[in-house]
Amino acid sequence: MMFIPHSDAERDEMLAAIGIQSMDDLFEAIPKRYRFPKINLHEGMTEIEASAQLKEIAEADLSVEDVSCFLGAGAYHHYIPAVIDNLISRGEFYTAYTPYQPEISQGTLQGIFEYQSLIARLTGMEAANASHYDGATACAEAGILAYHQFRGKRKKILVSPGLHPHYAAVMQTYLENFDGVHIEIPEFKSLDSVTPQNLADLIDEETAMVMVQYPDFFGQLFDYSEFAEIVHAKGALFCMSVNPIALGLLKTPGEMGADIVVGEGQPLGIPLSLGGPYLGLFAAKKDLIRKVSGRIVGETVDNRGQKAYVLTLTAREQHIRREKATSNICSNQGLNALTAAIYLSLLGKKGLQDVARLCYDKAHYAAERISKIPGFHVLNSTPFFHEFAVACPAPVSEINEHLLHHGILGGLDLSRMIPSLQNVMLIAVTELNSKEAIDDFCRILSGDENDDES
Amino acid sequence: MMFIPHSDAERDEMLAAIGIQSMDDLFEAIPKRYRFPKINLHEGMTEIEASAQLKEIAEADLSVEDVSCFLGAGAYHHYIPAVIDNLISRGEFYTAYTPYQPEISQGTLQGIFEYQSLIARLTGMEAANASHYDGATACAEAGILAYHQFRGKRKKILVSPGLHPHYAAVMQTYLENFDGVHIEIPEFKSLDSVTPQNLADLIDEETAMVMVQYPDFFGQLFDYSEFAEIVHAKGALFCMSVNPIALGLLKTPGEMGADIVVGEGQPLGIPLSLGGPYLGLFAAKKDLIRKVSGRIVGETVDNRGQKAYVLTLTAREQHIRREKATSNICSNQGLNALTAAIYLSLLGKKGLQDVARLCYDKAHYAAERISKIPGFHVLNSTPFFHEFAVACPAPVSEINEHLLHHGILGGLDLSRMIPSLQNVMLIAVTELNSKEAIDDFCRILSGDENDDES
Amino acid sequence: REQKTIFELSSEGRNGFRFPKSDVKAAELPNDLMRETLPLPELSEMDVVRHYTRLSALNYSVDTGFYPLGSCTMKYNPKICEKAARFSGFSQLHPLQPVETVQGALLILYEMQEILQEISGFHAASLTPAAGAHGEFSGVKMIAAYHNQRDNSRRKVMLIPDSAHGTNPASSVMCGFRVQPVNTNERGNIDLKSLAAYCNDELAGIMITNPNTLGLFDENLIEAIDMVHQAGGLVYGDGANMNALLGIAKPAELGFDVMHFNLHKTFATPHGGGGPGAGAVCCTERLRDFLPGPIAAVIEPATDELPPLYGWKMPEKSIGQVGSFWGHFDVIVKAYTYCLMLGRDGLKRVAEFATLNANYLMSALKDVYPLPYDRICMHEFVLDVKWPDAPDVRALDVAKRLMDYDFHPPTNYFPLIVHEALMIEPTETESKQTLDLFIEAMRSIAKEAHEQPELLHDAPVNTPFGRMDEVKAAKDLKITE
Amino acid sequence: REQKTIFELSSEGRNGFRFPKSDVKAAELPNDLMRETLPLPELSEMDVVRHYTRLSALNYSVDTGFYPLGSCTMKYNPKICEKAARFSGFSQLHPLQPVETVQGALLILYEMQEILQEISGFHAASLTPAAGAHGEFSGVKMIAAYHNQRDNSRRKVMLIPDSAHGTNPASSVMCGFRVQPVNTNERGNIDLKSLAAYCNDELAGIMITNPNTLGLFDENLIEAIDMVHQAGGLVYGDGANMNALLGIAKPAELGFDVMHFNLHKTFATPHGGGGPGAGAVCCTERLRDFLPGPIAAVIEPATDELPPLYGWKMPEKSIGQVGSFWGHFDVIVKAYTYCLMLGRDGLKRVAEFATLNANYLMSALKDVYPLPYDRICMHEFVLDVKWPDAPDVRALDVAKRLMDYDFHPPTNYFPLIVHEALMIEPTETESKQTLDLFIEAMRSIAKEAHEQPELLHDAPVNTPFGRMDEVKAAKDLKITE
Repeated sequence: MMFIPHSDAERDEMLAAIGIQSMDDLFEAIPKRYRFPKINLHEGMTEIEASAQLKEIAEADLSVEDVSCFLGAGAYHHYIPAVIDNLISRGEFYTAYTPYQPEISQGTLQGIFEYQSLIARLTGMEAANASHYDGATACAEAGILAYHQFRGKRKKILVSPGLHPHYAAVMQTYLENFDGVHIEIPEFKSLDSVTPQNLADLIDEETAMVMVQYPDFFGQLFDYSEFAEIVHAKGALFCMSVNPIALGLLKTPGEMGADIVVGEGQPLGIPLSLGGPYLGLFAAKKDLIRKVSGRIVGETVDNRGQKAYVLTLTAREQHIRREKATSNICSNQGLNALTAAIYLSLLGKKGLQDVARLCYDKAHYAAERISKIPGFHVLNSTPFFHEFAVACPAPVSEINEHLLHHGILGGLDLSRMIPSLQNVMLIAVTELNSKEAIDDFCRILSGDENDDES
Repeated sequence: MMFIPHSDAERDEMLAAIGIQSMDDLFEAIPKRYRFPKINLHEGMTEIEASAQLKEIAEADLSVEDVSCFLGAGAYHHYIPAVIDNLISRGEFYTAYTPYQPEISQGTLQGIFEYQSLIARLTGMEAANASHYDGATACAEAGILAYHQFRGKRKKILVSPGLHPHYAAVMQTYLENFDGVHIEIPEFKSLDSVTPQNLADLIDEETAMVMVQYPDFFGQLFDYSEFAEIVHAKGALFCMSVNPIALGLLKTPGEMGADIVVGEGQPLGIPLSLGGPYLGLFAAKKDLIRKVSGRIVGETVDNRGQKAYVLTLTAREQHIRREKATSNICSNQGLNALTAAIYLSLLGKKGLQDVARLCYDKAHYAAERISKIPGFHVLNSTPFFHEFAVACPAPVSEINEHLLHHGILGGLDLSRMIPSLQNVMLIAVTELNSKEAIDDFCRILSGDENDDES
Repeated sequence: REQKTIFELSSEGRNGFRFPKSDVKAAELPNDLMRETLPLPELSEMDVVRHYTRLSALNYSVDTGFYPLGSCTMKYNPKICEKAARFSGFSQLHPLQPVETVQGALLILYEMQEILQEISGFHAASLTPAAGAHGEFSGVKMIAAYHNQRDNSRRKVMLIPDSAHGTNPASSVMCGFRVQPVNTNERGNIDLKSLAAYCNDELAGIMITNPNTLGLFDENLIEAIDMVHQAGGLVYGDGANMNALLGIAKPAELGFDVMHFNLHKTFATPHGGGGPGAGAVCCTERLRDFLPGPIAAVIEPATDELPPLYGWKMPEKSIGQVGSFWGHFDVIVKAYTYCLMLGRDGLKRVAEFATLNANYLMSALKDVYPLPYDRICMHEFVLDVKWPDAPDVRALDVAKRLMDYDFHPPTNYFPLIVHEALMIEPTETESKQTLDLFIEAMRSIAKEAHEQPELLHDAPVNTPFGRMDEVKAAKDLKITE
Repeated sequence: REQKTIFELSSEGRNGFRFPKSDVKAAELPNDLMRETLPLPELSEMDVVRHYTRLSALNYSVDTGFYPLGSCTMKYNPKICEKAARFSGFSQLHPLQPVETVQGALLILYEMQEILQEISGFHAASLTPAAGAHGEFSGVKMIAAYHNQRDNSRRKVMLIPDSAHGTNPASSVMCGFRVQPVNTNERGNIDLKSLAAYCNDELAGIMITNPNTLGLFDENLIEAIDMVHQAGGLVYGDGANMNALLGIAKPAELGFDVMHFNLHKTFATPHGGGGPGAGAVCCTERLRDFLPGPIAAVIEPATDELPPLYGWKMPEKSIGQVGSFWGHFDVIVKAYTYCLMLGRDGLKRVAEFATLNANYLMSALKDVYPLPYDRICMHEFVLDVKWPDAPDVRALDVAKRLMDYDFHPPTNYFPLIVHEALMIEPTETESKQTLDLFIEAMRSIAKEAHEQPELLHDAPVNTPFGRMDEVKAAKDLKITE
């Protein structure tokens, strides 16, 4: 039997030891009319058959490895060093349980402790947790923290229209209508209007938290230092959602005065996988740490005097606090946090700077090239990272269809998320977009396909 | 620097500790005119660049995973369970050295001990070594053993024309002209003439060893029990080269009276890899074991009373015996032996029986189908395993070219190895050839390509 | 066994991964936006490989031993599932690719929804929740949305048996409910009298884990569900224990309205040292429009020539999106592969043998360990480590001592209604041989508890690390370096 | 730490891997040819995974620690090389496919031949040998073939310095030569007087390891080679120590006629717990026709439109085929990847830093350990563990004690001319930090040797297993279960 080791003889021996006659006797507690329903599924198959079938299914998909990819918008195509899969494929890591038994879980625990340290250093914050599900839920958890910080007395969460629309949507799923909480997102008017200045006016004494994205959904970069002061002057918490690769180069949220930093950790060595599982980054100022949901690993010593690590501050968690817990989070993204830690350790200081710089330079090269194509117009007017918005002379879906014929996965059709942005493409560029591929992309965009053979 | 961890500062510190000025000073012993020659190679590249380049090179090859494969002749396309790569990718196995330090090498040592046990059981022999390079060199090592067994007094090694021609060639490279040793291989006349009966007449008092293959190069199966008696009656050693998958079903060489069993272990979970590295199986009767070259692991105890394993009988080996050693073997195929052990453990009794039976049935189904195609004629008249020879109405190279257009890798053109066998194809069938693929193959062979779309 | 941290291993100027030189010109940087220092460690590739390889050796894992962890279903994670999920056509898909370019992936999502529906009897499913608790939050939120749209905003009370997982109350509160515990009776069932008291027009619903966390199929289940339905409430099913029910009973037929699955428990995807898991949510017809989304759907039906075109669909009154994208696709591929291989009969055998294993352990231990609820259990059972003649030995001691026998401890101190609980779930993938070794260890520990209790108090000693100073960890809080 | 064997874990009727049902009819079996029993173990997939995962934890490896193994070049094995070799277009190629379908693979073989030639200065290369010793056998056989075809069959003496690897004499004997040792002088060089005595018309050649196994570049090398050539002999180069010469000197320019490479030493492919390695053989013009084959060749030159067509070519007077097919392609892909990444300058740095590391260790240890040849070494050096004031401490004791400090012992008792030899080769991939820890351990052991020698005699104690009863293993010979 597949993945069940018992022989018939062993089964019978065990039934006898229990003192029952048959397997069916195990289920007497279940009312008869519900017992053993018909399950209308296919029969099982062997590994040989399943892997052939899955290979065929996978081949129906277009892998970004086989095209030139300009899609970003919250998920980025970066190179994943070979080291990573070699390490996270180790059974001791990926088949382990949550490290509730620290004596035999130091691998996971130290790995997560180091992850927390890396995220804190990267974001310039004092503390970080062991992860949330993804960028969006990390934003929502920040909102919940803010709610509790003010004991429910401040009901407004102000969200920049530069926050990924999905993240804003998830914050709404989590928080809207909960004890009167209200999420305010100024309507998107134009890219130029998505600025900290325009957000500042909306902060009031009701505001529990202000949430911005850095770089924002359109790739825009702003120095939020002054803005943070304004937020704090109103007594609210300031939360920034970040792209961790950008922080290889950019001023940290910590330096700018953020109270909470969240973000999507996928770019740190985690495969695109159609959108998940990813990695919710969560860092905060030290004085907020006891209000942060999710697991936290702390350093301690064992009874043999060895430095060691344990899950700590567990009194916050649902299995202790039950209805008084601030979150129901149980599993997190342990293995992906480990992945990010390996990625950051491997790249280190220089590697992360290098990849950030490559993304920056290549995105600017692409924008400059595109801005010269008649009919296309780069909308970003401030510095940007990874991506930028381009007004196109035709619906983006049509352009993308055309690009796909040439083996290019075009940028995001922004109208899918922001209906007012018709004919605007959000183009992402990483270290994996070669100059040649960018040039090809521009050539197809410009309608000059003479040399193309595809 | 790639894979060199030193910073400039560390380098300088180390030079100072040594008491020299520069890196060049390390090489003063080398005569100046030979020192630091110009090396005309490209510059290095990063992992990103190298992996892109290698991916492109690999895509220029036609993987057997993407075609229907009927090639065998010493290398077989079997399914490799996912478990295997997961385990042999563990750094503790594949980055370990030869287990000369048993205190910290029990993983490899027990793995090899179990491998030896599995091979002994599979072949029906009492003993097995830790592997040779491949099937061919294992044959040659058997010849060397036979030479030493008779202290060089018997000079003839009689080899069946049913032995893989490459194996015979390697035996010649190793042994021919060495102290007057002579390898006798009766000329190939027809498939029907490749029988133990026809070989028996050539055994004489000069014969040190008789070597047959089971199943033979053409897939033929014979019971060598009586033949073994004839060999022994002449005082010679009897060696059989086997396909380990076939032994899932077939009477063992041990039962038939073989003194030595060699063979190619590749079918036991080792990838085709254009022909290597493979795995030379080597088993023998117990009284020959001290003459067997290569490593051998034996059971013992450590000084804490634990059962443990060590390399044993090392006094035979070249690092001790130097010019008195019977072999220069140093590295062997440790990781591939481990692979074979994992494969055999995983499949176990039932799995190996099943795969052998599938290969047997499918090969016979294919032969039966092909025998009905006008112009094609199956030459095998005795039971066969894995493969069989088919007389074709045209040169095999032409037929294969045609098959390739339809995504089929045809069988071996036997004229490549046995010039007298013009227009004869050696066709191999494994568990991975589905009935549908066999039917397609026959359809193309028969020239009926109407439904084909390729 | 202490290992240096990556920061201690760091050496200035070292670089484990090099990027190619840029092939475009350098762009002007926004000077006032540049960070000054980047305090990341500097290691070689080998440093990194050694560090994590050595760290991994300090972990217990399914691949190295037996986890009798109640409520966690730590079964074997087949390697082919890992391999399949790494196919480039699965792992290298951008979430925002045009649906035409991800038809294989959408097929898997669609079929996985169908499989879960068929197993559970529900009519619809969403695969977007990232974890069990996330699915639970989604399901409870659906109940809230259901009552809200019916303008039943008075229904603010969520009933939760006192044996329930801690996530149940936490999820309820996150969705704006007031939590009302319901008692468990002496046979381990929901106390119907306790329940009856709350069956009024404030009742939003009840969250039931079945089999419950005592490992028992609730003998009052049908009646309890009926009472809640009668009172206008909905019934949430906590799917954590679904491993016991595969092919044995369909939750929807038992009366549940909405339930989550833990793919990383029931469908053998690995736990990853604490995630990522995946937590699908399934429901009946009346709740389907509230599912979180988007879900995979056929957007153009199959024709004679063409297969169906799959796409995304947002349920009409959806509670919304619950994550950045569409759920844990990589995990779902593994679960799908597992379901493909087991098929109809294989899935039923999972529940049968999980239950057989649990009852075998229970019957072999109940003469030496107090068993608070002595009847045939499902896939797990709970012992209560209270020996009158060894009063200073606690569940924790037995748990820690098991490590010295090379076993992972069972879940302990849960459920809360059994004070010295050891909650044991062997799963179907463990062999009789392993169970026998575990029984031997447990019986030997029971003997030690009476004869040499200090062995238990000092345990573990054969592990790389000993008991931890948890107080220091919380007091001297050091969570980063 | 003892682990049960797979036979002890076996349980009747268990099956770890299922095959699909046959889709063809059963063929008639040859009844008299069927085996009666198949005594293989019966395990589940999980049994197998756990068994081998647990076994692996008992191994030392490059991925877990430092191997200062003289003559073995245990450097780091980059992970990308493993990944590349697993590309389906490399790992899934049948050796007998038409050359048109394996042009990528042939390109790699062809370029690898060129790379080895460029590094070594030789004119031709064959990649067919399976291992270092196999390449050595091939090369010596080529010398035999060369003399034979010149009808110089009297040339039957192969000179081998007394410091040489044991494979050298063994290979020579396999090729029909008589072995004549040549002495090493007090500076660690070939004794030219000893050599001169054998430079006559029976001389077939000499096998030289350079740098030699003392880690020294032979100061008499050029003269020695010249003497052998003058006498009509050929010079074989043992490439085991090539890691010290990459970009530093080309063996062909130094006068060698034929040499093997160990790809698993010099080019970072893993040792696999004892193989598979790969042992290319390179030679000058006059020996090229004798190379084992086939070798990769351009069979149709490139045109303006088309790249070259690669194919196989058997050298004209080849010693023949040395293995079943064409060598260890999978290993060659890894070595090729490594060369691609290092390139010209990177390869030279390998030798530089390997040499730097060795001299750094030597200079830090020579005040506490006797150093028989005190001059700048190449990539390795040899200590002689003979302390007059600790006469009962042997090299073996120091070696075993190192394990307690979590280091793999150096090669010991080799070369034979240093009686209590510890042969230390750090390789370029180890950091100064690791070397410093090793120095600390070695110095601390030297102290223990004088003050508490029993610590050394009893060592190792911190390892999963202690010293073995090797006599019992050989006497009660049990090599299968």
